[in-house]
Amino acid sequence: MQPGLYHILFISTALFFIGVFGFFTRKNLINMLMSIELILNSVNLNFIAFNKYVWPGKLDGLFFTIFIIAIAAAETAVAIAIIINLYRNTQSIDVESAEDLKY
Amino acid sequence: MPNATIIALIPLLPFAGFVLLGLFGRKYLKNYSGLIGTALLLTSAALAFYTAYDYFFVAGKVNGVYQQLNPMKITWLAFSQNLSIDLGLTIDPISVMMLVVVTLVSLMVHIYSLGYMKGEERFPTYYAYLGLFTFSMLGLVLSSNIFQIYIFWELVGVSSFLLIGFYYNKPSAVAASKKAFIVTRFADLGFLIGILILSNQAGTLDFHQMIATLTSPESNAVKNAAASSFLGASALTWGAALVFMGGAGKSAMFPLHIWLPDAMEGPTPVSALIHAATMVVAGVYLVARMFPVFSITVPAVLEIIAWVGAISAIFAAIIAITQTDIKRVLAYSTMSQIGYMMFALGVSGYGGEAGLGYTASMFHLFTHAMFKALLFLGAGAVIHYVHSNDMQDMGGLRKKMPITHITFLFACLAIAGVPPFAGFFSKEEILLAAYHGNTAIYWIALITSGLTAFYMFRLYFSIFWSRPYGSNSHDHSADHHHGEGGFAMMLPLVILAAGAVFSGLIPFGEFVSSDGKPLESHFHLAFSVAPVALGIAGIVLAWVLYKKQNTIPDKLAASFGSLYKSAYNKFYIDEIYLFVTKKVLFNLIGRPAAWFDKNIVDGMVNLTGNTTVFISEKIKKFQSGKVQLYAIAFLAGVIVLAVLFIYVL
Amino acid sequence: MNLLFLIGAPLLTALAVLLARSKQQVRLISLGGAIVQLALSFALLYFFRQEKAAGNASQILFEQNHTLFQALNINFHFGVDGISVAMILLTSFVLIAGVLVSWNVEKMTKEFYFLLILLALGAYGFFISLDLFILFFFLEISVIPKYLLIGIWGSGKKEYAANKLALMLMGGSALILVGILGLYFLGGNSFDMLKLAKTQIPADLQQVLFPLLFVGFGVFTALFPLHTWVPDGHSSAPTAGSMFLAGISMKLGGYGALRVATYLLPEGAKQYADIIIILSAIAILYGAFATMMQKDLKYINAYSSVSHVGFSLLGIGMLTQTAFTGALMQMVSHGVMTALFFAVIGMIYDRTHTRMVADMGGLMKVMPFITTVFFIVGLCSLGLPGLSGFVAEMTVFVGSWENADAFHRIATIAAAMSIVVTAVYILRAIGRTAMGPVTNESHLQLGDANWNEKLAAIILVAGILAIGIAPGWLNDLLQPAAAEIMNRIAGK
Amino acid sequence: MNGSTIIFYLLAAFTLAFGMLAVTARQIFRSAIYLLFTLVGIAGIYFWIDYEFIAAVQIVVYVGGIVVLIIFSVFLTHQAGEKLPKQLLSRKIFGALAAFCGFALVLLQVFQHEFAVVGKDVPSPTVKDIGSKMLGTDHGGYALPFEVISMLLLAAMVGCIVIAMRSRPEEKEPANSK
Amino acid sequence: MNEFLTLMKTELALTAIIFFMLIVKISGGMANRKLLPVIHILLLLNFALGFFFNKEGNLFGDMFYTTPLIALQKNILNFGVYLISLLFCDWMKRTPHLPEFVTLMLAALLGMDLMISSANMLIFYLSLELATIPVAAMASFDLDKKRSSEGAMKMILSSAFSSGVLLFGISLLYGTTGTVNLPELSQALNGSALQIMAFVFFFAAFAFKLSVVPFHLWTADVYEGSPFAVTAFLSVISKGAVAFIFITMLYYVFQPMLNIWYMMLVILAIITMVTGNLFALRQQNIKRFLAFSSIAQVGFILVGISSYGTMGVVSTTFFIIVYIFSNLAAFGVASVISEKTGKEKIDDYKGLYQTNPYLTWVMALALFSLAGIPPTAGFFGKLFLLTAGASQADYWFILVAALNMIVSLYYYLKVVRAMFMDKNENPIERLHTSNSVRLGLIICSAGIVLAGLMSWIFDYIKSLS
Repeated sequence: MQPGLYHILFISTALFFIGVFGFFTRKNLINMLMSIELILNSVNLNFIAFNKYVWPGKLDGLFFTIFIIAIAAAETAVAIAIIINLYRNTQSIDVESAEDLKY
Repeated sequence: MPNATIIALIPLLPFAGFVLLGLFGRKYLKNYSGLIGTALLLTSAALAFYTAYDYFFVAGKVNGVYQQLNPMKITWLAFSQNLSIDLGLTIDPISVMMLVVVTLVSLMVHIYSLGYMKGEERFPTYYAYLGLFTFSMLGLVLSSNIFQIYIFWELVGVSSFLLIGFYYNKPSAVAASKKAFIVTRFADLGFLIGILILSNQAGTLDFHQMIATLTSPESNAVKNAAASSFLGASALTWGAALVFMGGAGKSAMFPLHIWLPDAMEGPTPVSALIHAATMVVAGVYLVARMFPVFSITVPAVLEIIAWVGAISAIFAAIIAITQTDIKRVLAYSTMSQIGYMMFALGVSGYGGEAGLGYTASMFHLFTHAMFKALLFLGAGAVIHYVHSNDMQDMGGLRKKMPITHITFLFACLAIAGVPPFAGFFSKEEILLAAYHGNTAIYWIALITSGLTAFYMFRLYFSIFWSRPYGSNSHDHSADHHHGEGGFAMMLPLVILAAGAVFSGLIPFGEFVSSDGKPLESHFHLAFSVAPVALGIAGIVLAWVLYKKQNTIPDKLAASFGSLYKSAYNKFYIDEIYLFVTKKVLFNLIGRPAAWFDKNIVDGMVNLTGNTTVFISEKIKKFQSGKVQLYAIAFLAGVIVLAVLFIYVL
Repeated sequence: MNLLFLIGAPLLTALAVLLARSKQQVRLISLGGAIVQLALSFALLYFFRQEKAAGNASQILFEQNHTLFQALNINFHFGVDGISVAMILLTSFVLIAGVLVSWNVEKMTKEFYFLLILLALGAYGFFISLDLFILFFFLEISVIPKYLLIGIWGSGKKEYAANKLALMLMGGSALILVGILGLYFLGGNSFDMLKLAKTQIPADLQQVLFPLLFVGFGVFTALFPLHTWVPDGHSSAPTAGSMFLAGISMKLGGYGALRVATYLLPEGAKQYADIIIILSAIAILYGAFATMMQKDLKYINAYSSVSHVGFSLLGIGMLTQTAFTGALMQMVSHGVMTALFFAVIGMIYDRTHTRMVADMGGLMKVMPFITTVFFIVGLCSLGLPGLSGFVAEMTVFVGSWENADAFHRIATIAAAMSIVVTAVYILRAIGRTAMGPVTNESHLQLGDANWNEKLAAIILVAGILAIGIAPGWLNDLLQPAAAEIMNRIAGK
Repeated sequence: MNGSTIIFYLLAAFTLAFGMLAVTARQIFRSAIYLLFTLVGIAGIYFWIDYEFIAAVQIVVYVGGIVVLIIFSVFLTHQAGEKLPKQLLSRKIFGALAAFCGFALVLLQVFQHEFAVVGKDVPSPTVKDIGSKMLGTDHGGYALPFEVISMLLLAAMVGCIVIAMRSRPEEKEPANSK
Repeated sequence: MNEFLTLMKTELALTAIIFFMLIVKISGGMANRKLLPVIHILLLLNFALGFFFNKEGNLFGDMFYTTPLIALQKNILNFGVYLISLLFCDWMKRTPHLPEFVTLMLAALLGMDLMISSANMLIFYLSLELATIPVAAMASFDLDKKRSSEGAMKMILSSAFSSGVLLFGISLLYGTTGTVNLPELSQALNGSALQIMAFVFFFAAFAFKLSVVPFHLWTADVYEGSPFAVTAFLSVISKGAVAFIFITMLYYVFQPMLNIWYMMLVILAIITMVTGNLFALRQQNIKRFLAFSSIAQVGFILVGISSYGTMGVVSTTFFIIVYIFSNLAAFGVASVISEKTGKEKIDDYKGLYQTNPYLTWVMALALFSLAGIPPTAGFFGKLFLLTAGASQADYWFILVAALNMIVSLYYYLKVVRAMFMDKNENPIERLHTSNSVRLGLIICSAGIVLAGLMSWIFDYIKSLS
């Protein structure tokens, strides 16, 4: 069978939940950021696949992807800045080192 | 038509006294308060006498029948078109008679108290209360509306409460006043419900119309009277019985009598006024006021009235024999005498000869007021002298207090039914009525009359004879600087003694009868033999036993054993009441109610609060501070919502 | 008469109090304001009667309508009928007495008077509102002042009591709110009571809304078993606070239960009348018995309030015109009476520093004026003729008796039994405190009432007597309004 | 099964496998490298469906930018070579469970849905198309998003500068450096 | 006047201020003390500008859409930011990066303005991120406080996760409808199962931003960790903006799914109110307390939104105004105290009335308003929300909401009690407040007292929608 939309959707969904799983289980903040990247990439894949296979006439999906990539960069940058600052304060980038605020 | 203003002034003058003395007495009128009160009452009494004269001899009789007149009526509170509480004045034979009795006795007490209560710190207050009581009693007597009578009924109750508790720093007086109020209040509850039933049946609260409706065979209420509505009795029967319950409470009928002996804690003149002559006969008056209804529509209730009266009469007489507190003896005797009046009404029929009991009852009410007030005032003089209520502390006082002695003797003779004193005539009529009405009651009455003579003379001998005064260590000879009492105290004794002696000669049936038509009283000589003989026998027995100090009474008492003991303890009725109030009301209802409120109702509210806090504490773990768990919750929320809305809803 | 004066006067007084410099100024301004309000309410009575005498037959007088939220159809719609006039009179009486009684409050005087006057403001507004939203607004306005009054100036378990009171009242208003919103949508997007009174709301919806409204207002007026804020709240509050709580706040509930719930939802009222009767009969007896066991004077009066206010609810549940009148009379009567009761208790407490019955005795010797007033109010409470309580209770009884079936009769008799129990606890309380020998020697040193206390007591006693001796004027005020409500229930 | 299909499956397996490794590797540096591979794999898929422009952006921005950023930060936080501490087993199980439930649900829904697949013969957008659309202000133009993202990047930059370039904390707060 | 200039006036003005700030920074900076008044004036001007040239129109080929109502909503946010700049100027004076802070704050505001005006999923998404990422940076502005960094970290990670979910939802929507243009999207929705799921994903992101339970968990931690100004900004401005666009999305875009989102709102509103209240009950830290209370408030907003119709829009908008006044007043007072004494616990507030009566009254007013007690505006706000909600005739739902007001009253009263009634040996000393803070508090108090009674505000909103 010729791989098509559903195959790609499978990949993207799987990637999405791999990212989610990573986000849930990694202890390292930077690792969690990576998981976020996976999630965003899966979304990108979705958009591109839909654009390609279902709505090829317009470029909406494509542009969405481009902008998501840009935002991912900005988000990651800020997140890393915050994490580094946190690291300066706690000397750790373990997510469990930042659990003072609770209940 | 008698002048409404004059009649209205009769109760209003004492009321003015109450307001005046109540507001300003303590500060400004301290020394004059007695005189002011007395003067007002004197005016009031004069007006009452004038009214009586006017009614009986000038204006009251139309075509040989005494009319019921309503010279004034003010709508006080209108519930609906027909149903309203009106304040009105009713003038008919019994109300006029009562006017005279009340103002007369009250006047006597006012005068007497000038001496008796002299030096009392709360002298103005005392007179204010007297004024309030007199006002209420007169208002009660004049009522034209059943709710009006209830209003004054309650006012009488409260003034009685105030006067019994006049010596408020004596715990026993406080307790007695509370008891009097609460017991009569309980009876009034019945009265109130009775009023509601009757007014509902009659569609009016006005006595005149109510009686007219409830006695007219056409009215629905009467037609339904045969049909039972509740516990086998008709609504009307229940209503009438409950109204009587109110009367029984005020008139200290068995078993609602328990407050009366205790009420003797009040100043003695008060006892004379309220607990002998006026207030306690309110129940009798109430029954008499509604007599047509009882007699024509609900004879079953009348039967109850007769039996309650008879039982009270003999019951009280038996207890009276054993009491040593002179005021208590008098109290029980009052109860016994009111029992007489009550059963006289109970055995009476309506109209004509059959209405003899009615007339007799009113007659006895009249004469009894005289001699019983006299007895109390006399007793008051004695107490004033010896500073004690107990017979043990008295004896041999005839020399020290001659006027008191003589008047007291007259009164005793009158109550014992010795001719030609007042009591003889009225009692004779009652016995005659009972004889015709109900034989069993007649025999009870006869025995009671013997007992009455016995205990009254036991009292008399114990106080005035028995032993020379001063032979007992209890006597306080040193205190007797004030002698027998001043003119103020002696004058009423004399006046009342005159009443006790002569009032029996009034042809009462001429004026007061069940249907307004004059009733001729027949004197049956043969018939009076038995009661008079029994009376004499009682006196002689008392003479034997108590003239001289001896041990026979104690021995007798011992031989009667438990009977004596239970009579001495008033047949433990008080204890039963105590049990009901303390154990049942307080412990079985009040305490659980308070507990329930504190623990269950309040508890529910607190539980709600505590549960909220508890849950809040339990779920705090969700806010774990772990950002990954937050994300899991997030995803779980998404999944649950998605599943919910795709598959479930 | 312009009804806005009734809101304006307390508002201005409250603001003036805030601006006052010294405690004495605060007191004088408050007193002045209270006098003005009293005068206004008398003027209202006068004009109302005159208008009625002139033959103005409309149900609501002095109506005025100012748009507030046009979008939601919310208006400052004011107007009074006899009930409102009576309640306004009551409020002004209690206010002036409250101001006088609190003369010696030293702690945060300004705030105290401010809150007190705010309470009155809420009450006035509530009683003249014809718009349910505004009515609710004024009802709610008084919750927080009550909370603060109890919490700051109270005694005993004040924080617990204040919380309980605020939360339970809030719960009540939550129910009311839902009911009002229901009415709003069913009545064609209108909060206007007059308009709603002309709308036919389907019976099944009335059945849903009525309990919400009635129970909601019932919380305010101590409907069994939602009365539990009453004892704690009343007994912890400062004197004037208790006076207001029992004297006016509870009346807000009664007024609402009748004027809003019953009047606007007659079918619902019929549906639930039996339950109301049962609950109120329980409240009457149960309150009375619970009172019997209390040892603290304030608790005694608080529980007895539960019992007395039960008569109001009973009257409402009986659904007859006379019973309605009686219920309303009971509200007015109880308002004056209980305010006086609390005032007296406050006076005693100020002197003896105890409210425990057992710690007192023979006070009559020490403070004759106060105990005399205590007597009067006690007698009023147990329904002595000539005092207001009697008139109200009797009217309720007579009205109740118009229902001819056994259920109503038994309920009435059960309620009537409370008059005996009332006598028991009132006489016990009076007997123990005022009568008997002086048990505590130090009490002999105490003085009688001050001028302000005397004045307060006299004003309230005058109120009691005015109703008790000549109830006709009150009856004339209330009866036509009750008739109007009855007409709607009867479907005329 | 033709070549393109095989390539696709290879790409898919490559991407998913490295994705899995990226989120499970015990060493953070390796993890970053695996992420890199995954991203490259995705770029490959873009190539495979003829979206070269996106593929290029993917490589440039992700591989060249973000992953480098991440690796920098790994070095900055001195964690490169160390093994990461183990996560709690329960967390792993729950995380896996939640993720799997979500995965199953989404997959089920996606596969149940009939997308109106048009086919592959539509020409892929050219860079010229993209460029002209990107700055177009009329209907279908993306000028505004372009402005917005520039603003966003500016803000992010300012934020990063402030946060990351703060003055030495050591002399101020020795308490926190435990 | 050029349409571009008038329709986007707020956005342009904000951009101008942002650039002005950057220029100030780059050119060597100004002392905070001097800069702050300038900022105040600029923001006030911006606010004033919001009143003019309001009309309906599209820009950028349907990507940007505005109406007078939207302009008003933007201006409400402008006003809120102005108030924040007043109320928290003590902290701002202290911060070493004032121009940057203002830049970030205004960038976020710009994002919100664009978000409200967006007519396209892409622009919506971008502006949402623009409204979020700078705030995360701002949350970390207490640079050497660990809590601040921790909060910022939680915020950025959570929001990244949530935008991942959001994007996944959007991608599916795009896949099923082929468009990201909102009006077209609305036309193309057909309610298939996949669309419902996509909608849930999409909805979750909103719920996250609005702190709807169970998507709220980040809220309290971030609020507690962040500087007061940021907490206030998050809790008031961002929430308001999201609520506005949320309404637009639900009412106009997802209108075909009315039944679904109505039920969803009902369920979530109840859970949110209950949970928010239960958590707020036991909080000691004032910020955290206000965080949970604001979660409960969101529950009420959802009640209002659940009524599909004008009432929903109007009452929510009105409530946001009231909420800005009330919540900012509360945060303002708390911040004054925290700034001067470092105390943030409710227990520390005991006896506050003895020393600081005015602050106490402002705080009490704010809390009463939040609790919905008359005569404060909160009463009206809340009541209108419930009125709106009741229009669907689900009375039990309204009843649950109304009963929740009791619980919330309980904990608001807890603070009131601490301030007014509890005794304290050493209460917070008498505090001096600067003029700007005072002005801010006065504006807030006046707003709290008057906003409800000035009915024209409400009628005006109604006339716009």
